[in-house]
Amino acid sequence: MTRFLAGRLVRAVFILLVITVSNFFLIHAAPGDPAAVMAGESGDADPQFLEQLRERFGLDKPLYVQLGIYVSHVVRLDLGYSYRQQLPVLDLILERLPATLLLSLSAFAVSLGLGILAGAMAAARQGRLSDTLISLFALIFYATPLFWLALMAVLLFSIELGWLPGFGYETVGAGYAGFARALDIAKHLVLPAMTLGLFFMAVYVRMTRASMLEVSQMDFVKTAKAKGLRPRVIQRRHVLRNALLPVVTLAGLQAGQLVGGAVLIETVFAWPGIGRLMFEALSQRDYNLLLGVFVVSAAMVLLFNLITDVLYRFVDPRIRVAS
Amino acid sequence: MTEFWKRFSKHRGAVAGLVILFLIVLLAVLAPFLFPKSPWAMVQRPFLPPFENATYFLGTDTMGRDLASGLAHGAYVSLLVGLVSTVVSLLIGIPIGALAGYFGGIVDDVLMRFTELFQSVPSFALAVVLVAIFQPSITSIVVAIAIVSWPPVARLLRGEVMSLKSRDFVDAAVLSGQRSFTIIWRQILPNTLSPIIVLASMMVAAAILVESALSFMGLGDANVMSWGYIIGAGRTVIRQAWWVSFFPGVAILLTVLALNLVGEGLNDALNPRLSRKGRQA
Amino acid sequence: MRRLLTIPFALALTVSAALADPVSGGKLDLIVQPEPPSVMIGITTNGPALLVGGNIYESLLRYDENLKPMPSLAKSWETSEDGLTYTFHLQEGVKWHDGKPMTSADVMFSVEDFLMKLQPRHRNLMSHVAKVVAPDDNTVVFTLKEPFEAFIRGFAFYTMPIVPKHIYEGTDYQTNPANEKLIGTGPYKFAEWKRGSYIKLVKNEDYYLPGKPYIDELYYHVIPDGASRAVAYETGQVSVLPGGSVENFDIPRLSKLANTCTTEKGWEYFAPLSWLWLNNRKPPMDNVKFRQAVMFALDREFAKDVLWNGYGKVSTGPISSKVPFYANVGPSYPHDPAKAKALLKEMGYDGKPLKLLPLPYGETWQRWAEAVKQNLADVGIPVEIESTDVAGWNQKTSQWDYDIAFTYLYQNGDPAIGVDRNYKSSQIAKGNPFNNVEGYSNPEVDKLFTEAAVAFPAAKRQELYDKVQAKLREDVPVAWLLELGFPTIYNCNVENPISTASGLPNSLRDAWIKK
Amino acid sequence: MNTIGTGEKPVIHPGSLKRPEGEPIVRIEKLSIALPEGADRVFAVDRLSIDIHPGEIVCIVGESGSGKSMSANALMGLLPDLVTVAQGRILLGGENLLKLSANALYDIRGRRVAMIFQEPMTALNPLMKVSAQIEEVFEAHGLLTTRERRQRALDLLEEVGLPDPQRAARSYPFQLSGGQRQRVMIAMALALEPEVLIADEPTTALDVTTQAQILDLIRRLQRTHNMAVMFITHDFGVVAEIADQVTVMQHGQVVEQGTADEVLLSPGHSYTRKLIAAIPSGMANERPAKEKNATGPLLHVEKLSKTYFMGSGLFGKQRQVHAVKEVSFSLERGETLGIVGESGSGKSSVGRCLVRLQDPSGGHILLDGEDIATLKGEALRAMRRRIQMVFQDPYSSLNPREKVGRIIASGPIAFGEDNAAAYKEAERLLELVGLDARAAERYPHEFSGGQRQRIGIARALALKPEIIVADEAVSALDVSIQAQVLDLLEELKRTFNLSLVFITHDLRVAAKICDRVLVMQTGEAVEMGSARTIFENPQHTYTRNLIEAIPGRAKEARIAALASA
Repeated sequence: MTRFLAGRLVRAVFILLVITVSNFFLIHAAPGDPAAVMAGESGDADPQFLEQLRERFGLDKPLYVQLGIYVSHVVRLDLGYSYRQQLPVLDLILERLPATLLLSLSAFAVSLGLGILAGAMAAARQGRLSDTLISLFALIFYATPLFWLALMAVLLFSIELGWLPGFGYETVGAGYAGFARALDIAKHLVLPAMTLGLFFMAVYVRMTRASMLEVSQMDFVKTAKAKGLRPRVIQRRHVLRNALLPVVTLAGLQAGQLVGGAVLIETVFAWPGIGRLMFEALSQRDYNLLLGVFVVSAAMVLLFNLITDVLYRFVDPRIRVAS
Repeated sequence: MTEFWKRFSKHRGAVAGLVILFLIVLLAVLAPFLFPKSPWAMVQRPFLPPFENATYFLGTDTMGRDLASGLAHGAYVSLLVGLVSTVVSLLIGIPIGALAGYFGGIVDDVLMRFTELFQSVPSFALAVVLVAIFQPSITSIVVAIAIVSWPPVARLLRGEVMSLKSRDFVDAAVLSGQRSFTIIWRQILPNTLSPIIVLASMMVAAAILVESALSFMGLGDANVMSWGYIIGAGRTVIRQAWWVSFFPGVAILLTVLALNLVGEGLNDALNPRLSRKGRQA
Repeated sequence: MRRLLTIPFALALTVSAALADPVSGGKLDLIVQPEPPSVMIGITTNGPALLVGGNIYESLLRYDENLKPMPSLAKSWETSEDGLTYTFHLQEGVKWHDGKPMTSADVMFSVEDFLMKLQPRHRNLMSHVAKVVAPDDNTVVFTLKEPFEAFIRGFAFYTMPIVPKHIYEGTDYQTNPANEKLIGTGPYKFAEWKRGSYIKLVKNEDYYLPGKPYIDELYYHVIPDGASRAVAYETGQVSVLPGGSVENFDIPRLSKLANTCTTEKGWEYFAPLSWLWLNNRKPPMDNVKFRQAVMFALDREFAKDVLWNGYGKVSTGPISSKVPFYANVGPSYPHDPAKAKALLKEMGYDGKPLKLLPLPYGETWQRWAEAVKQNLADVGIPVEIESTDVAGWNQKTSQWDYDIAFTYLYQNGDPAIGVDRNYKSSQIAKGNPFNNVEGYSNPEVDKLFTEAAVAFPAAKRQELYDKVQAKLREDVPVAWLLELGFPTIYNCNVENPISTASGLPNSLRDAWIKK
Repeated sequence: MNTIGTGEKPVIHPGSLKRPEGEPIVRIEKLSIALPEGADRVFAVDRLSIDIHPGEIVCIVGESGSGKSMSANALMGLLPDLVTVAQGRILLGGENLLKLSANALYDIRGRRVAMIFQEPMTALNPLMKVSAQIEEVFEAHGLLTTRERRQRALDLLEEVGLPDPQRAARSYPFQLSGGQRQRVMIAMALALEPEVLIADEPTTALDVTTQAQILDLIRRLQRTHNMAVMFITHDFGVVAEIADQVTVMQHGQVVEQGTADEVLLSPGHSYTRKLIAAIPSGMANERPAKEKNATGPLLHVEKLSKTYFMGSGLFGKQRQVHAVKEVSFSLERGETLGIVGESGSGKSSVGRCLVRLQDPSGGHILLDGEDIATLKGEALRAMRRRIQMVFQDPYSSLNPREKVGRIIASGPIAFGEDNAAAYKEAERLLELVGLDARAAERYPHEFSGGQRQRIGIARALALKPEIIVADEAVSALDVSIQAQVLDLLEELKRTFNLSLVFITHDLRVAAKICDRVLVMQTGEAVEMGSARTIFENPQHTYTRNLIEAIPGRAKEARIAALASA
């Protein structure tokens, strides 16, 4: 296990480094620079002002020097300063990271949990009405644009019914603490996590269902039947556990999409996470911040991959014992 | 082929999907004849609700543009974006996956690390950045979608090729003196066709969704009328004029649904044994 | 005529404020959009920064809706007969938020050192100043090189915010930690900034005006999505929507909600004016007939009514009607496609497609670009919209890489401060999207603007500005669109939210919440 | 397809009617099982009647598609979806199983009727420990406490002869060998001492020596527990080894029923006779030794080694597996050399090294004196046409997307032959291997397994090779087809003066067609000699074990004697 984790770590570091360098060039290929954006926003600028800004940001140096400086900082875990906000990038990201982690982890948990549950239910009732309904809803959620669903959810649950807050991370200025605050955040979390989760849930429902139907054709299921086990036990103990393996693999592969989807959801629900930070940094050409967000979100994807890998090893003894 | 149709038509959803898809394609193709005026033309008062005016039966948008016309012309663009970006990502993903799967070893290692790189960056975020950097246009959108969606193709291909490579008929081809390129091209790729077709149909659907999401973020091409654009433009007035984003939303939903249903049908018809692989893996 | 009309409004404002007795207490939730990089308005002067920072920092003067100066940190002031000497007497007992007293030394430091280093606009203003002295702790005297009538309108909270000398002197202003823990003299103190969520200000208990401010806490919420901002107001989570914080299409609906007040006031000092940059360097935009044809082709009434919901006003020329020295002289350009076509035919326009760069500031601007595209297409000018983001827009306009581009700029209280920069040939310089970006060059206009700026007294200036306005309207260097209206939408329980020509940003000093 | 070609009546021997006293524990009466619409016939099983008495092993024999497994599944109540019982009764101790409720069936399964399957690799849940899977049987029927269940599982594992029951109990299935897994399956089946055990081809997937052990075990347990056993198999050797009663099935119908001796020694139905005749006798015929070529042997293999490196990658620990260890042999022109061994003996690795689908790790392969072990690139490609291969699996060895003509012609085309000529040659070859020339225009899936194997042979011949390596070329075929394909190979070999390397696990097959035999065990050549010497006078213990393990040898000898008489 240690060897496995160490291997993963080295690989992750390598991937992160390559991402850093390639994105560095990508971002610098964009038209406009942070100085121009800041000058533009000030509503007034002269060449002296722009020069001051560029010099301060180190943008007057040749690109390869900038890259060298950046990479040498990154390997020391220093993501640099945000040009615009004049704060260390790491601080800015860490301030936003819990929100994003909370959102994407709960969406991940919701989608995986409910997806597997509904998928298993559908598979167990194959061909019956409940199966058809579950499959149909899964297909519809799968085909619905995320942001559209988000808008509709706000319209319905927040505006029409007033059940849940439609935006934000917590009630500002309410002065909640401890459990009350947790409850408040949880309420705010419901809509974004559900909307983000529904799409992926649809994916997992379909996957679980298909996988379970496939597994139930396998020999060992017949063995279980021959033992005289009841269908419920067979489904749970033999079919489901084996059917989960491909679902977990898929979940790992979709981590990238999940974190990406968070950008969209964060925008609609005003969720103060790194997805929004990225979008803002992008439009402000805040190179350091944008790169930082990229590195951190890539790290998050790798983290999700790792979680699913560990999960996989936990479920599948063939891999666990063999190493 | 008849066998194929028999199996395909057993999947009732797939047949329904095919019909819907056919109608949408028809709409896209006939758009210039059904709605000869530019979809951008301001033809009526803004916010004309649907079903009030026979000519503009779906109503008008914020600026009095005919929604039905926009929908028809948008069908063409949305389908085109979906199709072209899928083709492009197949063109990237297939060679990479095939080479990695066939040659294995260091080639596989290098290509798969490369693929992993793209999968480690949140895909939608990467698409947003790419479009923003190369400035929003149909081309940049298509390229961005292709760039973020080829890794699953490569992974699928690699897996398929790896399993096909261990099949005896590939060994037989080696023994009969065929060269690697011929073997990949003649023996292996034709056998990966079914899963590729299935994946492609779902990728077109996914691409349409990504395009609409990009438009939602304000990163659409401002010169073409696509469904994503109409929703993006209509979302600010969703409270006053629900229909502006409702109809294109339904159009996307139906198209994506249809494509997925067709994909499932194809899956059942083309590879009854291989079926039930990950959809987007 | 204009002045006569506006006086009763000013009276009404004061009267309504006086009618009910202000009460203290309560919390006010507003929107700030987009989230500013910083609210230290001595360094960052974009709109959102001002909205928040204007409550923390003050300048010497405030301006009423006719841009008449009112006391702020200066309780009184005198101007010499020759228009060369301005003497300001500071309020007494003003304390910085850290408890240190505010004196003329702070004003001197801000004017001569801090702002000179950081603010191009301030550098421009100070180019008219020969010297500044502080004879005592409570007096500051500016001496000008030559008369500059606009000078008295250059003391707004954001053009000349007074910053604490004891904190900034001898440090790197840009990286001073106080930029995060702001110390001003304003009615509200900085309390907390949760990035991505909100900025919180609290009442300055030691404010030099007894009893003021009235409200205990201000929350400026960051909500990136326009629709969500509208929802926030509807659900009562915020009670003030500053101008521009919701999409225009939402305004009619929101303003009809119960207990909702709407006002267009508070933008008189900024006087935002929108126009299309027409790149005068390139054909066919180098042809005055083409530019006139564009003016005739544009349906600006439609834009005002449909895209801006009737708010704002169709612009007649280079100077906004809210700004002093405005005059409606010279040719006017109603929507007349036939005339536009005729002009195009006359000049022999070849139908070459042009690129249109929209302003990447949200849906309204995008829609407007589409409408303009349609307007131009109707008279036979094919246009392709070039999408871009803020950085790309800045890059393209400031590098003159465009055919037609949208913009809007503040006029900052005086043509000599916020108008002539866009037309004088001396202002043609790459790298700045706010100067003479269109590349218009006319010695006659140059001369008129230069003279008008330093002419004395005001009547003399008016004469010169009349001439230059007529000339520009004939030449159409840019295609003026609308004087933009950014209505503020607020819960009617909030009393007196707007008390100056700069509205909410300057400041919520006099606002209070009805119990 | 639904009728038996001959229209011959089934043969019911008296032994099947005259049975031990007492009621049968299982009585199947006129059972018909209907296939879903669109299948190749209406009934999978057509009016099957069988009695099984306690303490009796009843074998149901048949080739693939005979309906034998379906009968077993029906008894267990585990018919696949869409397959239904059309008529008949299945009585267990007098109670009709087909009329029972689902709940009653759960009670019966595992407790009164237990089952073991063909594929021990897939019949156990890969994610559960062995012990838990056995304990589950008790749990399913609500018996014993958790502790007792664990103890019983251990006892059972010991009873079925697992060497280290403690360890086996803690293991996951993938940690056990095939034979061990089948023992676990048997332990599981025996857990509740059922009255009836259904064994569905339980030894087919096992090596011959393991098979002998498992057959022994089943027999022993059956006796000690006095169980009734329904044993499904395709292998008459196994039948001879284990059966008391035999039922032969073809296309869902019973063609012959009787005691083992009756059916084996005096088969009455032509189909049975054909099946028995098709079994390779296991007696090697004396063949004249091939004359040595003056220029030396055609192929000379010297100290051939193959080592695999497992678990590579950047961080994994590398593990070496020596699949082939310094094996040497030679092959004369026109000779057939058998390489015989169980799974893991390295026989297939030798074959793949010979045709250079794998690179040998050491040693030399001299083809007409030229070392082809290290050839690369174009030289290797040029050599390929001299050694061709026939593969085991007729389903995976033909590209499903290519027409048969193209499959055969693509070799010559790759070597530069003109397309038209290559296709023409392909048609000729198809006729040569006993297919219609028009087969060239069809796709592989339109052919049966035996026909596909013929296509594979035609493909190998297309390049006019000197040597053909046949890797388990008949193992996947039914026994009657097997014989035909072996005959074809023999004939072609003579026609083209080919040399054949025949790799097989089946000693009887080797005996039938090989001149000389090389016996391999765990990568090493343990014995080599003429086929006859090896069979009649094996020197190495392992060879002896192999030969002794051949099921039904004793009886076969008698059958063979009777057949030749």
